[in-house]
Amino acid sequence: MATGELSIYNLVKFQAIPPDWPGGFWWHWLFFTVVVIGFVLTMVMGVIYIERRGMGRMQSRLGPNRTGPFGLLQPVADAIKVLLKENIVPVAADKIVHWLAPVIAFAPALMIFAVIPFENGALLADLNIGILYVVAISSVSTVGIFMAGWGSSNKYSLLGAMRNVAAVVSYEIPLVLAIVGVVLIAGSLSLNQMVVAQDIPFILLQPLGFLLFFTAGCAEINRSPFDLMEADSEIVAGFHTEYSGMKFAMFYLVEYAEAVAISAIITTLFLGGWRGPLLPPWLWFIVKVMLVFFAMVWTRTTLPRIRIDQLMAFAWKFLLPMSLLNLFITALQVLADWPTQLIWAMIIVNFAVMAIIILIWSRFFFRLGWGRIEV
Amino acid sequence: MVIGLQHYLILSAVLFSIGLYGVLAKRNAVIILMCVELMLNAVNITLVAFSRYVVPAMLTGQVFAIFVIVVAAAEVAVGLAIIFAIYRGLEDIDVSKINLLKW
Amino acid sequence: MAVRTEPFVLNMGPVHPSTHGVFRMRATLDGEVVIDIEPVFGYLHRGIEKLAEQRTYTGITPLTDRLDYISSMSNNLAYCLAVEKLAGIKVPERAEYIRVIMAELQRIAALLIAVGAFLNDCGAYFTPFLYMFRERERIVDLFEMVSGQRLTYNYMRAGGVSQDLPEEFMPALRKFMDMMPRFMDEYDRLLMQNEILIARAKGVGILTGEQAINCSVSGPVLRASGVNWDIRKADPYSIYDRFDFDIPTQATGDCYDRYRQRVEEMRQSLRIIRQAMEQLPSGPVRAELPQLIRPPTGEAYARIEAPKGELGFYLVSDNSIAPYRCHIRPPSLINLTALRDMVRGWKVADLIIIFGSIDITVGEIDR
Amino acid sequence: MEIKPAGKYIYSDIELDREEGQVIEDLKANSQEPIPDPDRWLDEKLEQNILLTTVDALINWGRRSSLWTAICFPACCAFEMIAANGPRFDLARFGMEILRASPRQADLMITAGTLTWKMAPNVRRIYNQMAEPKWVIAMGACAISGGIFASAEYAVVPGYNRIIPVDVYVPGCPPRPEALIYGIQMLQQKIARRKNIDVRKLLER
Amino acid sequence: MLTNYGYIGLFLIAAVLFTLFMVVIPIALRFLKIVPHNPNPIKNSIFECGMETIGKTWIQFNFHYYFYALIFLALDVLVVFLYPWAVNLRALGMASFIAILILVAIILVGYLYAWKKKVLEWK
Amino acid sequence: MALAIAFWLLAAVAVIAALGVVLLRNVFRAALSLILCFLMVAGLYITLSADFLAAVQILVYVGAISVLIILAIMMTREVQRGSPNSRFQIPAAIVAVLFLEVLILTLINTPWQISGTPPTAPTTSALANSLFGEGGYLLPVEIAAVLLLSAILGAIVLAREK
Amino acid sequence: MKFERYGIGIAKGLTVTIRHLLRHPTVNQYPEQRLNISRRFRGNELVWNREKCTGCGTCAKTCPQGAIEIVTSTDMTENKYVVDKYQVDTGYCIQCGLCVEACPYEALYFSHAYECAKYRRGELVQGKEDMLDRPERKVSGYFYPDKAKELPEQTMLVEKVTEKR
Ligand code: SF4
Ligand code: SF4
Ligand code: SF4
Repeated sequence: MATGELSIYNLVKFQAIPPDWPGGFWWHWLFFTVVVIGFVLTMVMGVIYIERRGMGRMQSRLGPNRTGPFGLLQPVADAIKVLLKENIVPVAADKIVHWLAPVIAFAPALMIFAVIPFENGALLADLNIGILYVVAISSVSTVGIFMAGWGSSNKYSLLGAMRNVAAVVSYEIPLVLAIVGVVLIAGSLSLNQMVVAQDIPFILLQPLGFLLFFTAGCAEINRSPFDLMEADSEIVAGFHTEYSGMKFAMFYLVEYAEAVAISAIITTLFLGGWRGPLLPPWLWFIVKVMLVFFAMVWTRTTLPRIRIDQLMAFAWKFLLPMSLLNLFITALQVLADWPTQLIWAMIIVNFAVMAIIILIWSRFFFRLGWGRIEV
Repeated sequence: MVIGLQHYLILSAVLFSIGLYGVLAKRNAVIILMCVELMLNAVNITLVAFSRYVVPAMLTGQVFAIFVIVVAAAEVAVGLAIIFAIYRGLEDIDVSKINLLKW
Repeated sequence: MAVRTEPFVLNMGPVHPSTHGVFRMRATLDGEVVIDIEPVFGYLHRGIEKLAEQRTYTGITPLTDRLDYISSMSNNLAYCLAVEKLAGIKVPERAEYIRVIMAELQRIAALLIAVGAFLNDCGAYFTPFLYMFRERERIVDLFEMVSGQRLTYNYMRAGGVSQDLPEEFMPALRKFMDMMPRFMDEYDRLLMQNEILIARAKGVGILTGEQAINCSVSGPVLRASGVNWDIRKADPYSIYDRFDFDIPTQATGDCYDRYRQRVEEMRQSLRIIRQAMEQLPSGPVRAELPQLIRPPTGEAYARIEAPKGELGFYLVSDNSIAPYRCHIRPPSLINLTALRDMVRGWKVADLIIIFGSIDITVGEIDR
Repeated sequence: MEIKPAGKYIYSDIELDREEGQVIEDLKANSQEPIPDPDRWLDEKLEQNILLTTVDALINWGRRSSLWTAICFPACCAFEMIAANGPRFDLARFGMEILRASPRQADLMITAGTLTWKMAPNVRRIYNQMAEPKWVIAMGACAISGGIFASAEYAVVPGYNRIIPVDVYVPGCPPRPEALIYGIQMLQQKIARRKNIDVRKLLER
Repeated sequence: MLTNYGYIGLFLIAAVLFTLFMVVIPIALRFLKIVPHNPNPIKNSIFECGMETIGKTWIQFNFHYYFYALIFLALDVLVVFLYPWAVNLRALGMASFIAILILVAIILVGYLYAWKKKVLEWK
Repeated sequence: MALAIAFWLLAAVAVIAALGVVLLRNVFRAALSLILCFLMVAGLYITLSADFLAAVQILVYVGAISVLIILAIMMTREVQRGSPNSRFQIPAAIVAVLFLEVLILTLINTPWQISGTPPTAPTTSALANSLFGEGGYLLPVEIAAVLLLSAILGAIVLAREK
Repeated sequence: MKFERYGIGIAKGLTVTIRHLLRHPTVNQYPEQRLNISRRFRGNELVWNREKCTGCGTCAKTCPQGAIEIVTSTDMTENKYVVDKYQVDTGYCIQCGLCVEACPYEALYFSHAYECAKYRRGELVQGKEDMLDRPERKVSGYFYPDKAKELPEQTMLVEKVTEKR
């Protein structure tokens, strides 16, 4: 391909647009941009509703039920209110950084959804480095959050931001290594390809990988029990202590958008994405995402928060060795070319291996809970 | 306008020179480290551009770029460690004050 | 630690979600590590001791309600005991039993709050706190039935209690007694063996028995450090010598032990209530007293085992209708003296849970 | 690790305390009179065109359906406040379960408890730092008039309305959770009648 | 392939514009007097539990994160090698598996050294 | 055409960001500027059909190296204006400009052998082949690992308190 | 401490919360459903019986707050006190109940109401007319057991057995 002739029109012709979508490049782009942004916003609202209602019920309360039917409009009311709140920028703050932080934190969260398939082939861009792209782009969010903590010039914020950096630094590796297991089986980095390859959900073939990914994912986006960076009872509101109005709402949105993103990735990688009987694929996808998110709500309601040094120790001394072991065991299995008829045996073997590894590792190598420093 | 190899090379040269200026003119050791990263990036652009335009089928440039990234990572790690070592002694990271090796 | 960094001063409080009211800690941190901490209080100094000097002996009871506001009944009891000692009043039998039932119910309610707040400080997003609040609500219902208020009961009077129990009370109490052990089991299932909680709380903030005695700490905090000291046994007041109950103690005195200690004490309280319910006699509930009590000149100190520790009232009378001096020994304040030793060298997160495990009420500290 | 004795880093306590005392004395001297209640809206008539009224209604609906509470729980009333949040009365039904530790994100301050002069500058500061629009509910006798402690004048502020404007007064010591919820509903009615878009003022500019 | 990146690039621009738009709406509404804006010195000062901040806010921080970040960096670079290998494992065969095993083992020596020297413990 | 637009856009932002790194006085903003520059370079890789490398660029540079640098910024006393120039500012500028001129002259005057073949499409597996496959760069890979290892060890030894 | 319980404790906790999800919540939806409050409820207002009151002023004397303000004058014709002013500041009263207990002529009760929030501080002061014992005002049974009998029985949370296992 010679360089110069690459006009947009040629671009369109050069590679066919996914077959299901008539129209052109622009139509495809426009359609999916609107769909993705709409999907994220509605999902976030739905997810906030689920969290507040579900958590309420688990705490033997009701949760919001007055605004609209069953309280369904509660997120809308929150949105309106928060949109119309005053915007405060502290004088001492680094103003540009303070303003840009929500943008830089939110845009990557939105970008993740560009490669997640809602149906077979129905996605904005089927990159062939899909999952790597997700991992890479999500690390940009950290920068946004650190900017927020730094730019506010507040000690609590800075503490929260530092904790966030610490958490991301520790949990990125187990997260990425857990993905490698799936990549090994699927033999592709494209998310669509991965779903296509899942004749049985990978959670059965990769139980350990799933556990690792779920834990590390929760930690990476600071869901409980790893929600140290905005630990209410310790450092007020963490990195967004100084944020008000719409900019605060953006962080709120980021938090939930990332939660949805992690749920969507788990769905895609481990739960068979849009695949499922009876229901239309996109509905399956949404249902699975909601289920995964519900699991997060469930743990959040139940578990206490862990301490920063334990957070780090858990990542470095438990998750990391686990994920490496998982990686090599999976690689061996792939190399051994397990016959497809015996897949059920492989499932059993994998679960057994998981149980044994966790047992042994936690029995002999892993300790938690030191802490005091002589002052 | 057709974008060719030379465009990339010139861009890379510009970035490299900016990095060079930073390394020479700055006093803060962290900034100097950042400028070194900038220079390494500029080199990477060159490598990838060569790979794309000169030997598109072989990807040697890209492989090389990966190694450069590895080197860059090692460089940052050790560089920062040195900065901390200096900081521990001097409580500052101003390179113009580091004259321990001068008698 | 490679490089010495600057310690910095951080205000925790007065308006902070987990300082249990308006308590302020000026903490010096190095990164996440607490180097030093200086409690600053007085943000809720309401002059209770001073106000007491201007009020009649009956009029002070509402003030005591607001001392440790999550255990008003115990405060009432301690105060009434002091007045009775001062004036030599004999309390009717039935009133004694009612008082014991109330005081023990109040202990359960207060310990529920203490445990719930502690778990909340550990970061269990409100769930245990709300569950325990639900059970406290059941107790509060009972209190409301007898006294007509939900928080500041003002129920006990010198020489008895203000009114007899309504007849609906006993069946309701019996139902509650049947229910409560099951709920306690449920809480134990919820978090008692939770790995994260154990990792967070075990070995954290150890207060040895010796240290505890030196700081004159009392109540569950003391007993969690392995010291068997309970005023109900050591210096029985009211009619506690008639009941059969144990004083549980723990071994190490860390945060987890303090949590376990409180749970155990709730179970013992249930035992006491059950015995008191069986033995409850009938008869008058209030001694015949003049409207305004004028105790003879003298002084008296009465102490009880309140949910948080030893609560004492020291009254001096000059034979007028108001005390000459009223001094209160609040357990929270004295227990707090151990805080600085316990938190130095731990992380910010530990600071919060150690503080939570001491279980203070600011109303009592500042008075 | 070796850490130098703490005294070196803590700023001189006595100085700090003296400064704080000065602030408190100033505040005390300046707030002897209660701030008038913001009740002018009670007599005002609503006269606006239909479109804007609808917009107003929407905005007010949003604002009153999600009142997030700032944390300001000095004393006993706090427990009734928590009880209202708890499983029996559940303020969450009104979308209010979110307690915001940072005043920047809160709309409503429920002043549950006694205010002492030492605390007063902090409360005023927190109120000031809340983002507008913001409201205050004075809960309990102490918050209204100093209540049982009003005669300890040296320590207790006789009512929050010396320090910050109060929108709704809920009497009681402490008020029942229902009474608090009733007060919150009164506040919601107040918000519902708020005028957000003043056409005349816009045109004048 | 480039089409897809065209989508991504345009989507990036759209996403950034969208977020910027969201952040800027309140400022636009401020001129309609719907969003209040009454700054004052106290409101614009820093929140620290209702007290004035003591000392400066951009503190120099405890430095323990560095070691974690260091190992993180090394492993992140390792991941760079792992991904292409994982995609192509079936074609590459056993030899590459052993190569990767050695690669990981080498990096793990550093990791174990760090563990041994207790820099992975937060003190 | 699209590529041209993309290139000019990315290149312009990259150069501005790079200038920001050296010119901004606030160290933190300089670091942010550097991150922006890294991102733009990743974009440039994509225009060069090196998609895997672009992802790696973001992963390693934005995700890891910048985090390290941000941590290092905590060492700076006065972050707001912590990036002063040294005495050599003017000589440094002269050196840089001269160097740039020489480079550009060479670049323009060299006849590059440009091959017309289109770039390899999915770079990931091709890269895997050339890294781990037959006759690939297996040994350099292991050596790179050793380099990293020595970096870790060295850094720990240097930075750890004795 | 060794990490040797392999998450059994966590799993147990999770079952408790999920079981609560299926239970009926204990919420009382206040504006629609109302609890029957205690028969002895110390309401947020006082009710005063003009006929029974002799103007003796005991209530004002007993009140630890001094929240009751009473002004009387002598009516020579009927040889008794006339209460000119009887005023309680409900924003100042702490509902301690001492005045009700002290009134020798059973002229003072607590009301059974709690919805007393006001927009203005001034409206909280109850004058003579506001306090009158009108038939529509429910009177609390605090210290008046016979009055308590007429009131509905209190709703107790212990009656609500939702905790099926
Ligand atoms: S009004 Fe009563 S319950 Fe409320 S804070 Fe004051 S004294 Fe305590
Ligand atoms: S209830 Fe108590 S405070 Fe209120 S008027 Fe009666 S005696 Fe006074
Ligand atoms: S005590 Fe009773 S009779 Fe006497 S003035 Fe008061 S209300 Fe009237």
